[in-house]
Amino acid sequence: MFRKVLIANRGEIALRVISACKEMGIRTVAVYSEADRNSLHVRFADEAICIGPPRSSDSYLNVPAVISAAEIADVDAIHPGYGLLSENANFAEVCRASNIKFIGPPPEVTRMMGEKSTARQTMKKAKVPILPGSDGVIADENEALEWAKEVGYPVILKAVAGGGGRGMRICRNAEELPALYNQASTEAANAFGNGDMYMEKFIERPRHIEFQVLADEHGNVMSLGERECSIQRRHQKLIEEAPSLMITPKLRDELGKTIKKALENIGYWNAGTIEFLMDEDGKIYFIEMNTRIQVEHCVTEMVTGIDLVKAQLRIAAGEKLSSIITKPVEIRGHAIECRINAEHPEKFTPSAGKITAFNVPGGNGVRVDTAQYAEGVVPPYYDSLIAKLICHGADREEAMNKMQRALSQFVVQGIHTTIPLHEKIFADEEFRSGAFDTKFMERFFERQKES
Amino acid sequence: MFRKVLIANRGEIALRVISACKEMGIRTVAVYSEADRNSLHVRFADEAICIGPPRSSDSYLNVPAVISAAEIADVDAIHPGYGLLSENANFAEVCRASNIKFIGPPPEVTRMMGEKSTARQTMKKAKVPILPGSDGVIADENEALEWAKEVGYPVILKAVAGGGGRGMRICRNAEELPALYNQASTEAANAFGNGDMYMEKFIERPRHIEFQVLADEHGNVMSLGERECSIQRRHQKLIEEAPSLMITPKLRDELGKTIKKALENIGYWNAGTIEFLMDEDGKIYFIEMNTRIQVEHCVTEMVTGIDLVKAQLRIAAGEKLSSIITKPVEIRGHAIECRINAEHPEKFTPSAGKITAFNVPGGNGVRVDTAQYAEGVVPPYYDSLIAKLICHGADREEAMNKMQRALSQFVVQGIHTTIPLHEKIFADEEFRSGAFDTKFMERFFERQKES
Amino acid sequence: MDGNKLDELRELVEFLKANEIAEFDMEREDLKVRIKFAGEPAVGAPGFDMAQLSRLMASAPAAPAQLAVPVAVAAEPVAAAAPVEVLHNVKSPIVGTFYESPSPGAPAFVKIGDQVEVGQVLCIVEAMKLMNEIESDVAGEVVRQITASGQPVEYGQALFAIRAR
Amino acid sequence: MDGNKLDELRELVEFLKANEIAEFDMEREDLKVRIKFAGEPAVGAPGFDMAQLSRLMASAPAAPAQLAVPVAVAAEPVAAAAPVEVLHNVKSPIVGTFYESPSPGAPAFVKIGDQVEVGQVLCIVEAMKLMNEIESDVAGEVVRQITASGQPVEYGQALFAIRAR
Repeated sequence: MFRKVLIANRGEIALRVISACKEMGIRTVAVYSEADRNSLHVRFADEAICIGPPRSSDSYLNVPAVISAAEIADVDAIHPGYGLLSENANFAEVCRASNIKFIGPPPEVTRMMGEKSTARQTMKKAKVPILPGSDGVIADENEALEWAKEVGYPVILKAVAGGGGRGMRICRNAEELPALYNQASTEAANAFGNGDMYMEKFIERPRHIEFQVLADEHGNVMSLGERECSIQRRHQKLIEEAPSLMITPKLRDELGKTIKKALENIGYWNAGTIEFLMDEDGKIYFIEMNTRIQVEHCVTEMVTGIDLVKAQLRIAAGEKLSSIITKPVEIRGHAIECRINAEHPEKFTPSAGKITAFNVPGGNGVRVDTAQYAEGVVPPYYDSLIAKLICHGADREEAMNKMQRALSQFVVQGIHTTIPLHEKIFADEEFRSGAFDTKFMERFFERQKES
Repeated sequence: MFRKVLIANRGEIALRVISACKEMGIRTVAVYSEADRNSLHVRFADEAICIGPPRSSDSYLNVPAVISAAEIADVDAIHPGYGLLSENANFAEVCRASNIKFIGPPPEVTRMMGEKSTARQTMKKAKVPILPGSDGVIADENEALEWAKEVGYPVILKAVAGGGGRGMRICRNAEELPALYNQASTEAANAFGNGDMYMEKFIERPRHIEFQVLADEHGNVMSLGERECSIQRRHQKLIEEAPSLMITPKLRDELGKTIKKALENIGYWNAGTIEFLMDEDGKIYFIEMNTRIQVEHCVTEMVTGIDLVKAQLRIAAGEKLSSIITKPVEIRGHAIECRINAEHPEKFTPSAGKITAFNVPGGNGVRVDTAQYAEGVVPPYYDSLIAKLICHGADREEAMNKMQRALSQFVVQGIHTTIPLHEKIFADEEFRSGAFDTKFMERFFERQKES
Repeated sequence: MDGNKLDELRELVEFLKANEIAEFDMEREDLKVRIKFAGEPAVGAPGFDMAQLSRLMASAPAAPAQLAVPVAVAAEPVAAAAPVEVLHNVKSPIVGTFYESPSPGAPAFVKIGDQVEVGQVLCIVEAMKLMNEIESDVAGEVVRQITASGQPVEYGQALFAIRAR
Repeated sequence: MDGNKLDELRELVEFLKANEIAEFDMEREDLKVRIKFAGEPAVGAPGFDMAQLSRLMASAPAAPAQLAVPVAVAAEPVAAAAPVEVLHNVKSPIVGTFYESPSPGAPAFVKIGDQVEVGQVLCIVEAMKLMNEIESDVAGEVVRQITASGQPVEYGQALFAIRAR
């Protein structure tokens, strides 16, 4: 096992990794920006090194600074957490060149899965169902019509260089397609200097479902079941749960086997997540792969009893999956996670500042992952996640009731948080029914406005 | 199910019960003394009623005040927590007379099990192994010699009215017995005005092992396995764990069946605990029964996944065990609890006062039950328990490592706590080996002095 | 500055902070102090104060009186403000239900404006089917009945305000 | 001001900072103090301060100097105390290993007492096998070398103290 690990991250995930290391007897080195001098990840690591000024680009994203810190602290390995450098293949390569173990997949695989069309092709080859669409760029409106015929309406046209909804059009039939294609392409050319378009099947009311995997460095892959992450606002996940009400044991098993084969083929290792969309008929389509631990990994931990971060460390140290997970994976009960963000609960404006009161809920089946505390400060430079509140119950009903209880006991003063928003969502009939999709929040806000 | 429940307790257990009620949709009424006005159990209950001045005898132990509060708040039931009125059969009778459901066993049974010799006889009849000893008071030294012969040396002579070690003598052979008998009896007569003695087999190095049971009001009893509570200081439990390393699945099963039969015979209901001593040969002897939820109930919850407080409420509402626990009870992993007391970690002097900083550990497998918070006050009137830190791991080793990590992240400033003591215990080789007994703390303090 | 003085100062500053005072000047023979706080005072100062406070206000009318004392001291040198009248509250010694009269329909034990003596019965608090007569612990004029008849009362809850004589 | 007084003053200043006080005047027979803090008060005042502080002391010798400034200001009006000298610290702009000389055995870039110019190389910080020359950002006399050669340094860590001219 590693002697000493540097955690190239901040906030709750840095503390999460530090805690896992401590429990395994591994020394920890925190790195921090000047804005995070009083953070708990700095306080609870064995060593801490300031690597730069507050801006991420000058500190947490500064590869030479992180590597230098790793060298002067003489660590064996770096855990990148999520976000920041976690899916930066160049960083993983520099680690390798510096003889420091990067705790994550090999950079070649990260790079491959980071390329959307390569990832699609790879998964298609391994018989993972992918979202039907054009294989790459569409030459003109005629090709668009042909693709649409093959994919089946409705389809969505997207700009290759796109983002933020620009250069994007939903087409419901062949008549309207040519005009929409040209509009979108022109819009994209104006906005991004690139009018290239591609096409995907459009799902009106998709659910977001993702599978957690672990893979060792000896070619063994294991699926740990799925998470449902359909409660999103502007593509930001707000609430995640495991298991999904839409995945039967049979489907879980089948998809697990398919995923296993696919990842064995590409030589994947460490933790990863395969993201799918599910259409209204319960059919599931691959959309992308995340080659890191995810924010919402905790719900999988709660229902499987497997510590994913410890598994990451053991895999990176060369252990085999068979020694890490010794019993068949079982899904027990139901877990839900709320992301508590330092944001105004209605306007969603970020709310940095000093926390004046902080009471964390506890008790049976309640888990809180946070690096915040009373008198702590939320700096304005980073993402707004200040805590994850995870509740585990015998079933979804109990988990939801537990969440309501825990939210009512979670006190944060001095800044705004999304706690009041979560309280409203957990009182919402559609949410409680479990029959929702990624458009849930839009309808929820409408209902809130009306009432 | 109940509409509204009054919680006749304070501190973490009051909040524990309030949380369970909230999760079940039951309204809650807190009662509090003037010293607890700013407590979290007051803040998080739906209603709160001040029932008296700080001293327990004038407030929490004041039966008319509690019953009046229950009447003006119009509750269906009262949960007594542990300590205070929880094993007061008179209180349970007043509840019954006032048409308020007491959440605990019937007063007749509480009274019976509260009488040590009756409890012994009851258990003996049901074939539960009991600690060999005299059946009641010993007439004179000759009878003492006869009993000792039957019980087998070493024996311990105890004053019927005794306590605090006075009127207590360990006898190792027949020669020394008569003199020791007379000394002890005289000492007891002087100290308590009553020289009556009884005798028990003396176990040099016993382990304290207890079994958690649940029983419904329809005659069904279920054992939920054991807890090991050998880490005690002056008969105060400090650390509890589940399962015990000394109980094999076979023994657990056998004892469970015996206990089940015994409690069915006496018409027990609700939650209860059967306490045993285990001798050096692994033989187990009944010592007493606690007819309430216990401080350390959480470790059983962590390894069985069963919510004991919710089960109490459902039993009291008339539900059958078969609808509360639908699957066979399984012991999963290992859980340990540390009692965090507001006491000096070496001198054990109580440390009341204002908490100036309070950071509770979180993360995977860590549970904290507390009603304290930053800026909270520990009043000098009540017991010193301010938090329970419970860690659950795949095995004892992981649970211990997790506890060390969690203790290092548990920050309490402004008062003294037992956190530093626990940190030392968890670094102690004898504790870690699991081969200890109730004399552990004495040896531990010796070692500490030497080092 | 001796330790005692520093303690006094600490108490003063904490008091000022708790009361969200921005600037403070004081002059005495032996001491002259001027304090100005940085920025805006903290939202909901320490802990759960606002919630706590509202609960306190609701359940124990005694609390504000306690707060009033230091404020009065501070205000003293400022001007000859109208003195805040301090009334005596008769509090319930037990939890129960408050009744102003011995039986339904009967006249109340006392009414506003009545002069009462120490030991005179003011009302009844029923607890566990027992009627407990509550006596005045002060002699004076009944100024206000704080609790309505038939209402539940908790321990220490104010029942009557009396102008002591 | 004797050491005792200085300690008292330090305590006072820390206390005022912790309470986020911006200005403080006090006058007594024997003492007249006026304190005004520059900028906003320290973030995260109470909380884990002591632990934090000891960590800061260990890892970043720059911190105490920063604290020294308000004390110096406060002392000024009191008496003709010896002025506390404020030196300029040259800090490391990167994480790495500090070397006082260009190669092992070679003489140091600068020694105590040297006069240096802006842009003059003071030392090397090695990061990722690259030798980064660290230049002085002030002209003056080298008073103290804060970090020993071969020691790791973090971002912002003080390397040399220079008396600016």
